[in-house]
Amino acid sequence: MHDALIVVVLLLVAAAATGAVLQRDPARQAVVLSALGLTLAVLFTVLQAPDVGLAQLAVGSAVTPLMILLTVRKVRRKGRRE
Amino acid sequence: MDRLLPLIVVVPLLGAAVLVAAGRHVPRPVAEAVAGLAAAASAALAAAALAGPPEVSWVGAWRPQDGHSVGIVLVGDRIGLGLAALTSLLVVAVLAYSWRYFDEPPHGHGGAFPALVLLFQGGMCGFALTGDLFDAFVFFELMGVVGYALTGYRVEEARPVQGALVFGFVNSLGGYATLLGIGLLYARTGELGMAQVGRELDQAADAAGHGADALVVAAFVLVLTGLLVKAAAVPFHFWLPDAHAVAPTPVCMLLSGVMVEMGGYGAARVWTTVFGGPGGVPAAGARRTLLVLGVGSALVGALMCWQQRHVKRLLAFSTVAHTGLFLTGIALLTPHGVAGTALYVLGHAGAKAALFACTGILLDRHGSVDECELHGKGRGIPFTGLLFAAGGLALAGLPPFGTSLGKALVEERSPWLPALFVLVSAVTGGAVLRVAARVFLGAGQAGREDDEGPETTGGEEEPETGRRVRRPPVPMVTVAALLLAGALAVGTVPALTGAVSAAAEAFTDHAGYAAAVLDGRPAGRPEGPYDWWTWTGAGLGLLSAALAVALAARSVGLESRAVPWSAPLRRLHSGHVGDYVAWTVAGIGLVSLLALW
Amino acid sequence: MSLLPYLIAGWVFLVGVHGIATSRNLIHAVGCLAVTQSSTYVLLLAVGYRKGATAPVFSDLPVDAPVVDPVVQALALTDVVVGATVTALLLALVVQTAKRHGTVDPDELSELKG
Amino acid sequence: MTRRLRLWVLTAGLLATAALYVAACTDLPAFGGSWHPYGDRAVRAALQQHTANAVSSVNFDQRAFDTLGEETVLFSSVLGTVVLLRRTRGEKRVAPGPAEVPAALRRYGLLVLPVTLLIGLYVIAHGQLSPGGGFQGGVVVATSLHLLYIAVDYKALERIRPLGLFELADGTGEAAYILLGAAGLIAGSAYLANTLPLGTFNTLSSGGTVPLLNAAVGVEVTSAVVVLLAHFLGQALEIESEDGAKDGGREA
Repeated sequence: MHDALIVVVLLLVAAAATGAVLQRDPARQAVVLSALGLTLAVLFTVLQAPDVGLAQLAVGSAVTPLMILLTVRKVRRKGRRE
Repeated sequence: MDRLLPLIVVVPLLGAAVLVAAGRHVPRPVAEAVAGLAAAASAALAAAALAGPPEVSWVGAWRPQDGHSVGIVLVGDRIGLGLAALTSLLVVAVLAYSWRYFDEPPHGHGGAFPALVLLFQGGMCGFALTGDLFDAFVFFELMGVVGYALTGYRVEEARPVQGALVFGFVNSLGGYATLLGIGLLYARTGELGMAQVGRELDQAADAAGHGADALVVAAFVLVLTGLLVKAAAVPFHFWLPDAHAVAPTPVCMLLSGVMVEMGGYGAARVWTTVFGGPGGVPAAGARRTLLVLGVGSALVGALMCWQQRHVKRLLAFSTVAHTGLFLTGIALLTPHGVAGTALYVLGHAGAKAALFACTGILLDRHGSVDECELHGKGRGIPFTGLLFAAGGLALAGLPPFGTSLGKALVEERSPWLPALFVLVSAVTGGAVLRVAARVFLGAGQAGREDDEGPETTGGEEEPETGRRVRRPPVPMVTVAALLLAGALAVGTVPALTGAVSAAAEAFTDHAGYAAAVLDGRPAGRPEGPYDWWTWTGAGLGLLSAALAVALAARSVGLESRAVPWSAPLRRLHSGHVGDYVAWTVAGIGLVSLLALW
Repeated sequence: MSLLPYLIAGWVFLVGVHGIATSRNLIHAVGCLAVTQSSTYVLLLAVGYRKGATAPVFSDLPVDAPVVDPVVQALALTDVVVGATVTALLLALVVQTAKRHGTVDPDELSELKG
Repeated sequence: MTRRLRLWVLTAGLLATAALYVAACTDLPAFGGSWHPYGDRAVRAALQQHTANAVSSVNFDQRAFDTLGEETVLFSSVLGTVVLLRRTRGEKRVAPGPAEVPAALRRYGLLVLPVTLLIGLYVIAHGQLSPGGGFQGGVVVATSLHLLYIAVDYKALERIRPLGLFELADGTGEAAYILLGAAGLIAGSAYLANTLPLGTFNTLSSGGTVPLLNAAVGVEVTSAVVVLLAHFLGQALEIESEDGAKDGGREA
């Protein structure tokens, strides 16, 4: 049962990673990255690594996408005003 | 003394923390004095440790029991410690050079530049001293992160941000490959210390009755990838000229003088301690890998160096060429090869840093680092010109510079090596001498725009001193002169060669390293007889220097520096992140082929 | 099953590298670098996993309970921090690139070549 | 290099790397095996040091030097970001106006903020006992403060975020970690040695220097993330070029 769960979450991670690469629009990519962070956090929890899962949840699905979105906003704002 | 080894790493870090915490309230001269003190204290600690017997320091007092520990070890072997000392001394020189540098430090962060330099120092010293693979990765990343920030420091200009970005992508990617390799090694051996992993690999091979399997080879290739990116070996080298051409001059002195060499050191260290035993990769495969990449870098670097007009970029390509020679020396895998390379690195650090220092003076005086634009403009500063030419001769291998002695010790090991070493030294030294003749003597023609291929010009650069200087500032010239004097001392003090030769014996001893780290049997060796100058070595040095002068003299009169058949090679240096990343993975493939064959 | 986690780590690494090399937008490329790095967490934790064991936290466990390897978890934690910091610095450089070059398309950056 | 050539080089490299890696995987020990020599030693050492969370014991005691490096990487990248995202010549700060926030969102945000903050502080404080610690808690605390930006507006966030203070705390956290390490030297043992009394297993004060180093990391991470996000927010919301048309650059 546990093994099957691990397999499912692993496949989700691979899918999210592939999706994050294929999504070429950076703002949408940030959302997919956030989802990748979430699936990784679940994977780590399933692999009995709650410490890492917690860190991944805070960084991978919150701080990193937030920084990407702020960068997108800055770059777009500049582009609009030109 | 062994307990104090970690202080070499943490004293600069503490200095940086203090500078940031007090940043808003400390006047600039105080901040710069604090930075200088921290850097000098670390240099003094490294020198004191070098004076004592070789020791190891288990951080947190987690000493090994039955050859196993849960802690991290710092290893005070002569080569690593010597590299830490070189780094610290160079940082002191750089801080002196950049005294009152940059008129506009970031608002409210007057100490930001010296703080970053101290963090860079801490990262490099940590990398040189650690005996743990994962700890080495952490310090690798520290060097990287600080390196990107320092490279992009002049954000007002277009090029620095592009160069720093390329540097960041390629180096980070290399670092992650290294980490994957470390993960594979951990899965196989259940250890992270270099000595422990090496021992476990040997025991596993003993038990299985055969040598390296695919896992060990893959780990070797992946771990080496990050280190070769740092060492800028072809085809991992593309980031280096882009980063070095745009970084502030004092940062270039550190990047070219020691950081790139750290990559070569790391490769040699990992090879001898982890993969050098019966359980590691076959010596033939490893040797072939470093030799092919080393020779390739030397030739590509020299060819590209010759064709540059952007002086910093020219010096950057000469670093690629010389690092290629270092890798070739390491590939010999003998104490002689390592000793020669170590001396070569010492001499090169002094000469290359001095050359960048002189280029910085030109930049601050004329707002340009372009060979054609600067034609004849250096006539008023003959002493700087003299130093620049001396640096060129040192690169060309003129005895008795340390570069020449190191080159001589390596090339005597094989019949075909002298040809490569003489050629590369003559071309890179000749390119520098050509610039010296044109800029400081006004010789020949100014040269012209190049129609043969893409190129980077060096005009319209912002002086780093805020406004242009008329006379070269005394600290800058003094630092350049002292650095060259250091390069000269490396080749003329016999005691140094003796110490380096003994250190190289210990460095290449796979089992001896593990015994020193894990069983507490320091590999202190009496200094035996060692090689020094020979007539052949000095003669080959004179030959390459004479060839360099001849090349320079012949080319000052020519209009174009371009070598037409190399245009496709020049186009490959495109400044494109995607291209460089593609070459990096292709490099992983190439290294695996070479290691397996 | 016994190899799947390792292979997934490899897939994530390669797909991330492919993304960086073919990216037309530097912000997207930084995101792909973050993907590449997540492969290292997956590999490390997969290497340290032990079937039927629990997390290495002994607050409410008997001290002889089987637990998974805590060392790789410490390494992965360090790795997470390193990844976030590299992302931050590269994004800062992308912001400045957009200002100085007026574009974030790597194909249009042409200041350094030859 | 043309896109076509790049794709060829890339594909060749990826295929070779994949082949190498897959071959290595077949030699790896099977997933979930029970052979973890370093892990087993680390668990024994953690229990011997009265640290219930073995991961914290590895992070702040056995391999505390790694964590020093990691904190320094974070510290450096914050300093680097401050330098890279500084306001340059030809740029000015424009205060963004107050934002209209739906009342429901405001109530929700203001309710969640203190809860998240408390969770973060709890996670920091219990680092040696339960999953989490200075790093995870620090990120949560720093992120929770930014809920104020979502719930109210940027001005409100700026009021509770005196940057100078957070920069001071950033440097202080880093310095505290380094000096706590030196305490081991002064006590006559090695750098970063755990020389304090180990306390009673499974209590807040157990683990010797572990809770102290954990707290130093908590302070550093909280302030580092706050400063980091502040500079990205500043670029995205406040900093504009002075001529209003272009941001400095080559033309300026």
